Amino acid sequence: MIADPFAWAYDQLTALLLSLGMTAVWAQTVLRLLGAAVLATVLLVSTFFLIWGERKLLARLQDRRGPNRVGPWGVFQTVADFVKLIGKEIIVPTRADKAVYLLAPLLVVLSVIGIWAVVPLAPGVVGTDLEVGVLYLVAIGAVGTLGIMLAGWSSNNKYALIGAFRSVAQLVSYEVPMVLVLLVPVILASSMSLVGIVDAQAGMWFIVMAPVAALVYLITSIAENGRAPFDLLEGESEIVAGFNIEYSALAFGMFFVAEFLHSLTIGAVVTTLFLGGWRGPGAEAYPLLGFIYFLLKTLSVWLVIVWIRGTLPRIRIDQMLGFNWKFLTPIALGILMMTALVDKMAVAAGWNRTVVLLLANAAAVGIILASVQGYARRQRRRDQAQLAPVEAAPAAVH
Amino acid sequence: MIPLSWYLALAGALFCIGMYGVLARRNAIAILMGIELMLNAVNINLVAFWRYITPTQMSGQAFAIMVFAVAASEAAVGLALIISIYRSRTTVVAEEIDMLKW
Amino acid sequence: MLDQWVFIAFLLPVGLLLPAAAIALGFLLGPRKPNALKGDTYECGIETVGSTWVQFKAQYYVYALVFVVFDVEAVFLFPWAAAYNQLQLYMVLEGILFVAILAAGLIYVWRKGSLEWV
Amino acid sequence: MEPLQLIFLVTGAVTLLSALMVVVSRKMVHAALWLVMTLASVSVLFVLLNAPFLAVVQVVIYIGAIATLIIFAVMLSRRSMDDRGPQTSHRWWLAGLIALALFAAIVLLVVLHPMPTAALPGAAPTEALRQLGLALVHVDGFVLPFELASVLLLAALVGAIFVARPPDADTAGGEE
Repeated sequence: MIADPFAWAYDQLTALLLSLGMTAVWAQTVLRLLGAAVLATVLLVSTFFLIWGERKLLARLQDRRGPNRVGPWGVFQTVADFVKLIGKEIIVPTRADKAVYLLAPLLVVLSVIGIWAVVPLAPGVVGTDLEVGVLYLVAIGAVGTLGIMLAGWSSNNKYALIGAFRSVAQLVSYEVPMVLVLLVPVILASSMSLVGIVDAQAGMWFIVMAPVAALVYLITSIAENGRAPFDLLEGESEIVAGFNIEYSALAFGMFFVAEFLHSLTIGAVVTTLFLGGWRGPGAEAYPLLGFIYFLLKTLSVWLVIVWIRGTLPRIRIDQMLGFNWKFLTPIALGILMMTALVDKMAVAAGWNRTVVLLLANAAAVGIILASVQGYARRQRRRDQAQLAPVEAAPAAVH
Repeated sequence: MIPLSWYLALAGALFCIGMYGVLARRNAIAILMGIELMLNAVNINLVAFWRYITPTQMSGQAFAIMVFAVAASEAAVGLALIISIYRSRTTVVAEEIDMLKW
Repeated sequence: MLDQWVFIAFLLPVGLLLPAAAIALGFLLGPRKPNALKGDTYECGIETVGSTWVQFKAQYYVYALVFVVFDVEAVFLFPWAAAYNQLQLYMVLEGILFVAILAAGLIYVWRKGSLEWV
Repeated sequence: MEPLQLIFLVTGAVTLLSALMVVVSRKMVHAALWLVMTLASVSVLFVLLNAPFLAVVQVVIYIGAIATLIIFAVMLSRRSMDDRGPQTSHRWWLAGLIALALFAAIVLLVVLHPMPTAALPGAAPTEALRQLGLALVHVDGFVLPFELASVLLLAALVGAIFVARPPDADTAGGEE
């Protein structure tokens, strides 16, 4: 029971339902409904602590104390914020498209919660082992893009619409390298099911076999989440919060919840695809241990995401688009072709896949760095050629 | 089980609704949406026939994928044309776009 | 086979209902005193001038176009990748050719200058 | 009635009702949203038909890409068609008549032809996905259409970019 509390709870509940006179099929269906409700609720409630944790971490990165009044170490700060938000008025602008305006935050939350349906939490514990799981992740992400677009459009506000346009340009652009590098773990595992991908990492985590793909995936996910340094779709100082400017109280709170839960969700997906999911010593024998491994890995990735947020400044829109189309997309295309070719040749020649792929990735990193260096050198030369006449003149007085 | 005829009737109805949209709407973007409905009806048919007649061969699914490709290209080029016409004529009403050259 | 979709069929409505319940709670418990000024479009304290439908750069649209084509092509590669361990070398090369055609598209758009933010 | 049939009927009803809303909605963004609803329920139909790959592809391509593009175009061209004025051409009744006649013909055809009432057993979904992947690149399969699709999309990209490129200096002075 201690080793495998999930199976134990499942058996107990099934027995209970069967004793109530249900057929086996109905008992299973009821348990699935229960599981879905519990999963969604736990996720939403966990946001309280995620937001607190993120604020605390950011504060430490900025040499502040962060929330420290409500409860020990300010743990219940977000609960207090939630209570405050309940007491606020949900303003629906007169000229807004009311139905669409209220639908948009729901879609955004749905797109985050929906991802967890296919993420394996522990050995044998998964919402559903979908054979097209990886594409399901992409599909459910599209719903979130739609929600943000509708929020911006239905508010009938210029800032909101500019934010929506920026978000479409960004979310849609970064989806291209994301989908391309998602193909890499699928190739390595020869499976699109997330359970299959975790199983294929029994020998070696995919981050060792495809470090570049893992990094590109992490970067594009942060951009899809619209977080610093990619938070220009809600740049407070430029377009006063962007697509969600007209939202107030709990309607705004839903966007907030979705954004913060999304960063944990990215951690879970990266863990599943590249860090071996729940795998770790002794995880197969003790599913609870597997769940703890999964949680630790997920929180580590989440920590990195928060760290990046606390470190990097916001980038400009031209930099954001250029970085995606002229840097990440070519890398994703190259890495995809390289992985497909090298892996097949390594298997055919009977070499060690891990070593060969790692070496190929190292070579790819070398090529990328060399081309970036060359680009920077050319750019510097061009800048100097333009600056030369200016430097001859006396320096401007500030 | 669901009889094949149900799927076919549904796809037929969807096709006809899409066709009505194409024939009756004035807005060029709405006409495009009607075309997307018709393509979807075709896809339902393809997949339904695949499932009921030849589930061991992949032709039904492969053709459905080709329809997806065609639908995407059609939307990309069609909407680009509409945007381009809108930029020079400030209209998206199909009836008003009646000159071959402007 | 349909079995595996049951959980998703449950989770998605729950994922819609929970935030809907939260917003409904906000409507129930929060104050409700609408007035003309409050319902007006927010614009940093000044009055809104003109329609919301100011002209937007068609540049945004170009990115959406490129995205559609790339997204569709990438999705087609998924069944190929899922069958990877059963593929022979020439089949892998066909997939790579597919990606190469995609890369040619990217190079075209790049050269054309459509990726520049103007 | 079996539960599966019930699910089919509900999905079918949602599909047709939202499709109807697509062609009668006055507001273009609402029409686009109803289109999203139709596309989503068609993907449920694909799940019922045991084609999970097509179901998710339907969502990724249609809702993620095409519907986004359509909503985008609606937003960009919004000023000209302020959703006022007639949305249908003056001979909309003729269009309706043609559509109804075609539907009657299809129903007649479906009723007259003997149809299988139960699906044949297919491969397990994971196997079916593998088979599809193999068929797409196998010489005896669909390798030519597969590569052609790529070329078609490339052509569409080149054409669309050419058409949609913001007018440069050569056309800037031409308007108004």
